[in-house]
Amino acid sequence: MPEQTTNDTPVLTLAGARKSFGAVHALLDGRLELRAGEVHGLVGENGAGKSTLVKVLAGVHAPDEGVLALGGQPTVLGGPAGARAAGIAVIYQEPTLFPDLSVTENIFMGRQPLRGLRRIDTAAMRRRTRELFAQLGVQIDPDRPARGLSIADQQLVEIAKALSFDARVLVMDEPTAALSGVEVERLFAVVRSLRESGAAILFISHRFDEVFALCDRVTVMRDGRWVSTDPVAELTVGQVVRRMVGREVSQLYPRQDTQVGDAVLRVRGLTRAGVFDAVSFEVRAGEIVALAGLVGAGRSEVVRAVFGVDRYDSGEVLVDGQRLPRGRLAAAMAAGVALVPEDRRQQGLVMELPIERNVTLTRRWSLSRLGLLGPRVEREDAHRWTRLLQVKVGHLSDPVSTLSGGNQQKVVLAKWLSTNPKVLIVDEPTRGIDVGTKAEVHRLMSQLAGEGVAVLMVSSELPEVLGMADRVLVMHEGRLVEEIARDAADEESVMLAATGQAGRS
Amino acid sequence: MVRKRLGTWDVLVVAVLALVVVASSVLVDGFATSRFWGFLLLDVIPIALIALPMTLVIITGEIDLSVASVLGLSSAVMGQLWLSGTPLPLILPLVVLLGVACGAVNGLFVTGFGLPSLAVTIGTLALYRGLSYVVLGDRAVADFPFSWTGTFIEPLPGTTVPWVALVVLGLAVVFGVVLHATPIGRALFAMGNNDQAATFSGISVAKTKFWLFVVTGAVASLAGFFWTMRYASARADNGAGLELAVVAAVLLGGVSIFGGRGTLGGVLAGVLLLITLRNALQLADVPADTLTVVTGTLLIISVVGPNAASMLRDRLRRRRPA
Amino acid sequence: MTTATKPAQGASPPRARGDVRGARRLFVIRELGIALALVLLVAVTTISNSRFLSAQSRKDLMLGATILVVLAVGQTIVVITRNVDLSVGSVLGLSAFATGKLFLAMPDAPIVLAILAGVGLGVLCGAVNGALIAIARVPALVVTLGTLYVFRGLDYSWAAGQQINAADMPSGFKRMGTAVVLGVPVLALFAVAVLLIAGFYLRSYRSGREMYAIGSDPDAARLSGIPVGWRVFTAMTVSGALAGLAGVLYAARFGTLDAAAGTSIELNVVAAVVVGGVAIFGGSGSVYGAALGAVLLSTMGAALPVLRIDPFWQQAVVGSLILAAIGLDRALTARIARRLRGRRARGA
Amino acid sequence: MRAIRNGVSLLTLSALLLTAAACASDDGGDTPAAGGDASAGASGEIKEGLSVAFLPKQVNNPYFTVSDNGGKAAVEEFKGEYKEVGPSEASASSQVSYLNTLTQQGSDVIAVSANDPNAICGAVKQARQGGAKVVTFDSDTNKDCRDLFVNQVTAQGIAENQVKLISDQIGGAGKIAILSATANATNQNAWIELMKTELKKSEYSKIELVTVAYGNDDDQKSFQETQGLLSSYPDLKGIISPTTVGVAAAARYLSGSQYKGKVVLTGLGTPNQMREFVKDGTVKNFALWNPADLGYLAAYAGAALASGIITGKEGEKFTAGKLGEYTIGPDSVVVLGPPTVFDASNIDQFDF
Repeated sequence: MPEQTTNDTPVLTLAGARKSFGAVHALLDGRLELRAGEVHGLVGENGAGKSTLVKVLAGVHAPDEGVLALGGQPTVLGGPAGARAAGIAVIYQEPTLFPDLSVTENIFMGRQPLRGLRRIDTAAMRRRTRELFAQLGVQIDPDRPARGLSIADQQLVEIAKALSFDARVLVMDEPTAALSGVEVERLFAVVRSLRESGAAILFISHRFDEVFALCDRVTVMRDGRWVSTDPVAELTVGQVVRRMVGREVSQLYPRQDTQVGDAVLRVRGLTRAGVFDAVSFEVRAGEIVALAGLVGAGRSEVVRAVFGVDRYDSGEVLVDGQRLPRGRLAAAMAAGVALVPEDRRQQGLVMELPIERNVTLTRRWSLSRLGLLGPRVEREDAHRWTRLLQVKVGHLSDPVSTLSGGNQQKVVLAKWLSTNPKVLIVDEPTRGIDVGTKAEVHRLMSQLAGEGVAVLMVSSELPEVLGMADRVLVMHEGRLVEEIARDAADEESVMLAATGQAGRS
Repeated sequence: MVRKRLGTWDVLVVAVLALVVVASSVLVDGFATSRFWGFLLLDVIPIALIALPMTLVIITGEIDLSVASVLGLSSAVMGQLWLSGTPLPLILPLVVLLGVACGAVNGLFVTGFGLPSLAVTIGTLALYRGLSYVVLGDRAVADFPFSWTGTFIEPLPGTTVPWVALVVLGLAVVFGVVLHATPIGRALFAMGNNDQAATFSGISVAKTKFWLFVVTGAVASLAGFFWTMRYASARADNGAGLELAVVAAVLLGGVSIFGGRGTLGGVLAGVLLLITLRNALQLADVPADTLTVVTGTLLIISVVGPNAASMLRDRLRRRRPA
Repeated sequence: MTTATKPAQGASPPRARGDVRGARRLFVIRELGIALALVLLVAVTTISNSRFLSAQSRKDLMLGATILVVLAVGQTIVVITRNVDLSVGSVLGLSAFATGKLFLAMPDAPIVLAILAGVGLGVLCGAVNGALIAIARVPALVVTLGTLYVFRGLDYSWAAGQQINAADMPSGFKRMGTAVVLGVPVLALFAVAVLLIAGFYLRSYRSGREMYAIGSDPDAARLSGIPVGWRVFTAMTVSGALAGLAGVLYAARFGTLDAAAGTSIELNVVAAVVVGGVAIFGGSGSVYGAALGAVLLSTMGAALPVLRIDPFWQQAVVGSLILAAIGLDRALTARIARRLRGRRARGA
Repeated sequence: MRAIRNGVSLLTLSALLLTAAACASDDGGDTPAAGGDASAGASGEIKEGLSVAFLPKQVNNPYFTVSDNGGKAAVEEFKGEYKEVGPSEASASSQVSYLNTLTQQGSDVIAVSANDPNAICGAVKQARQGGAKVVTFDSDTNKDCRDLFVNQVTAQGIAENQVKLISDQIGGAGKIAILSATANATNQNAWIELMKTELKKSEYSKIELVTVAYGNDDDQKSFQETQGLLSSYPDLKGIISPTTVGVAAAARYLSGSQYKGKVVLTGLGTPNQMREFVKDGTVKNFALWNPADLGYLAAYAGAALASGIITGKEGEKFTAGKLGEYTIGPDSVVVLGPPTVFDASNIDQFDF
């Protein structure tokens, strides 16, 4: 236990942190000051550098420049083990547990209590796990494998891990993203009691209500740089949003009015056991429909099923009145459906392949002549589309991984827009890209809708949902619970529906 | 740009091959003769043949270790069919069908049940070799007519180049075109780098991989037919251990064991390098033990080399101010 | 943070512990399954020929399994870390021949020295593998495929056609190959000791548990500060050491040595490990399962001639066993995952 | 870029292949066999400087190491150049590769022990076309491929010898088994067939051959097969193992088991491998030709062919150094002589 710190002695400070990956500058000026007994909020748009900053604190990345000080002493962590030894615990967005090992082992990996002959004291380990879980007020069997735990339970295991080595600093990277209301409350109770015991907690979240409810101070980041740090009492949501975005929100969502045509995409009673249940909706030509809800509500799963990536148990998907065969992606593509997936790096692009190959990957057959596909055809086609979407590229033969996040997303869009789709499904279209590109992507979507394309957009960013959509469909725990027209949609109505409280208030 | 090209592994392999050829011509007696190359090409044929589909399989991030066992099983079944009086023109399609079946079993286990191809094909490596012993036991069937067996080692008129080598070269061109200049090839590279992204781009990953295993099985059985004809002897142990040579040659040719990277030209150069070096050393009376060590070392270099090269390149790039 | 944290409100609903137990039981069933298959095999063979379980034959069965068990234990440690060691057969050959050479040079050398020399040679070979994998970041499959050639080639050129005969070995050493303590051959005791030590280590030591963690999720292992490279290096070295030990045991058992000892035994070793329920992509499985797999395979090898089944079937059966084992593991994992997940959709 | 690179690779390859094809006309390095055209039948001297290559089934096999060394001794006597090459695994395909190499090197004499009677035939013929004289030893190819076969012993001689040895020890009655090498080993099968014929004779009528097991000339496999034989046939009286690997493995198994001294073992083995078991009473006697003499004779036979002293016809005679004069039998076969029987009384006189 460190000496009873006053609120003026920072437990951890980071100044002038800088980190680049090749041409990508993930962090240009990271600053942070954490005090004992405070919950410190960190907000910023995706791509603002929060995750990189977290990894610097976790010892995963060594900063190219900048100083990290613990209790006033400049420190070099030298790896994850060093960070842990320094009393820093990190809970990632996606918890990093070992699926094959028991919960107890996950908590104590590398630090198991020992008995004679340096043996692991299994009984003590299990006892301590029970104590930790009791402290946290959760009931998880210490002997069960981590495989199959819900995200919420995995996070609790991670917190138990942090407790087990008396962490002075606890970093939580979007811990509530996938939690239900009850789970969020439970987590907050745990966080507050940790604060009372003198820990410094860095809390990263996209939900302003949570940040304002829980945090003592808030740091805002934008484009890899520190913007401000203020006590929460002196801030309003509007101020924070403006600092994050760096400009007025309305500019970001250039929505033009369009002629809405007939329903192009119809989804009826789509069900997949345990994932989503009886989802029905339609999207008309020239319309942008947003699919909102919390992470884990089943939105991405629904659009993946519509596109034919995943199978579904019952229900049907119709495009222009024609029923799509279940789980046949090629048929969906042939019918004019396109999906810009959620995870750009894993699903949207083949990172190691050249830009030109990525752009033309969806049309390799239509571009081929007599079954042959020459590099010149690809190059010319890729050139046309990257210019059309204003992708900033050096050489088209460079791997797509050399591009910045925003330009990568444009390549994904090019890849799918080039198929000339009737139905464009975009899943988190602006996640992790810079503000300028974000506006471009939005303009592009508006333009497409204007040309009569039916656009279905999955988004977790409320301003984006409210700014872009003609209609908002809200999902909660696998069900479509609410459809809100543009005029009636505001933050409150969407959030209430998304947290399953629509109709109750 | 130029440096980038020179730094590529497959170009390097071609260069090393050229170096070996030149050096051996000067240093090794009997190397620069047409007869040496005739013999060499006969040795190259089965390995090159199997290496063609193997390249595609490894590029998609899978592996097929059962190829040599399929070769052996094909040979054993040929022998049994011949004993039972089946004419050779009928045996050939039957044997290819057998290879298709073997490949389909591999493909089914890998794509249908989602099992790792390494484990599956280690299993079928034992299974197919075991079955070939069950079929033919320890016997050898050797009374194939000379009109057939002689034909398969026949050189092109006026040369010592066996005509079968030209067939293999033709097949290599076909495989090379498929891999590097068709939509299918694009799909193979995409799924080898990231099969999820490939799926999201409308590529049927499982189906493609299944058929790739089938093709590999069929080609391995063709190699089995050639092997049996060349040595005029159908035996259950034919080609035992050949899978190691094929994998070694493919990796030596610059194909990444993790998938997604490689060229067919590089692989052909890898096969030629491996066999040329082996035969040249043999001609120079280097003992078999040393040849074994050389093969193993080449294999290790073929994976350590590109890795070290890329590490070095990364370091250089980092040192240069961005 | 030593102060007690207050219990938070909103406790999660009570868990159905039965499900978890069931999941664990399925894994135990996996090892029991092999044991059952083994019992069945022995029973059928004994019914067909009662001498299969005579004292002599029991001894032979144990001796027959010894070397495979030792190698399978080493291989298990490697496979658990999501790697593989295909060079074990060559290391065994090298070490067996070295043992013979040692006794030729020093007929009075104590047995302990021979064992140390064999293990030391194995450690050296394993360290070469480990260094290439951990430092050069090259896949174990390819590296050990390469060293399979290299070590065997070195063995051949060292032996140069020489054969070491039983007559050249000191009688004390040969006695170790046939001696029996309480009905159990001394060599088999080595295997049992290796098995128990490895099982104990993997279960009760931090570094042992970290091997599982590495195989379960290498990236997560790195994030949680486990020295992944060092552990993998250690695993490869241990596998090499055990292959070296197996070489010495081989020399003691067979007496006649040439450079070809242990050729292509690696296939049987990998088969034993996979049949024994060790996941080929790491993270789960136990040395006990792998040892059972090894005993099953070697007993089958001995039973087939007794059952007068054409020995040509043996390899085909091994292949089918591998396929059946990985298929079964897949089905079991899927079933457990369904069980554990089943609750989440309903609850929470 | 990639396309260009592929183009470069393919071009280079094509160039290499073309080089190979173009070389067709200038067949350099193809030295005519010294004395290959010498008139046949002349009972002259063996030429000096003949290049003699031994190609065993497998290098690193102790048996072949001994016989090849016998060949080496002979080659040194007639002042030729000796070399031994061969694969480290006993496969026909690698032997073909080595035969090809020897053909290119212009060897005068190739002494080969065939892994497969047919598979290497083509390569042997090519070697002969290239001017080499090819002598097979230990294991023959088809008789129309090679010039001469140096047989260690007649199959009949082996069969009679082995059956007699076992019969004497088991008292002429009881069950016996054979532990052979591989089932397609030509010589093994010939001997086993003749042993079966021999056993039909009236004096052996009480002996029953129950089975033939195959140890694949692999020590461990032979060991296990012996174990299997004794478990399967509780009343087995004796085992014949006409292969050096098999008999040593079987002896080692017996010496460490309860069957020692109860089950009789004989076969073909080398004195060095069997010495221990003869001395501890596991084995009373066994037989073998002298492998060194076999290599020695093969070398002389090859040299005689290359020097034009013989052509391989039945009835021709030649002198093989210290072994004396040999006459070629039917099918161009030369027989080394009757096998030697080793027992406790004479075993220490031999070292191989």
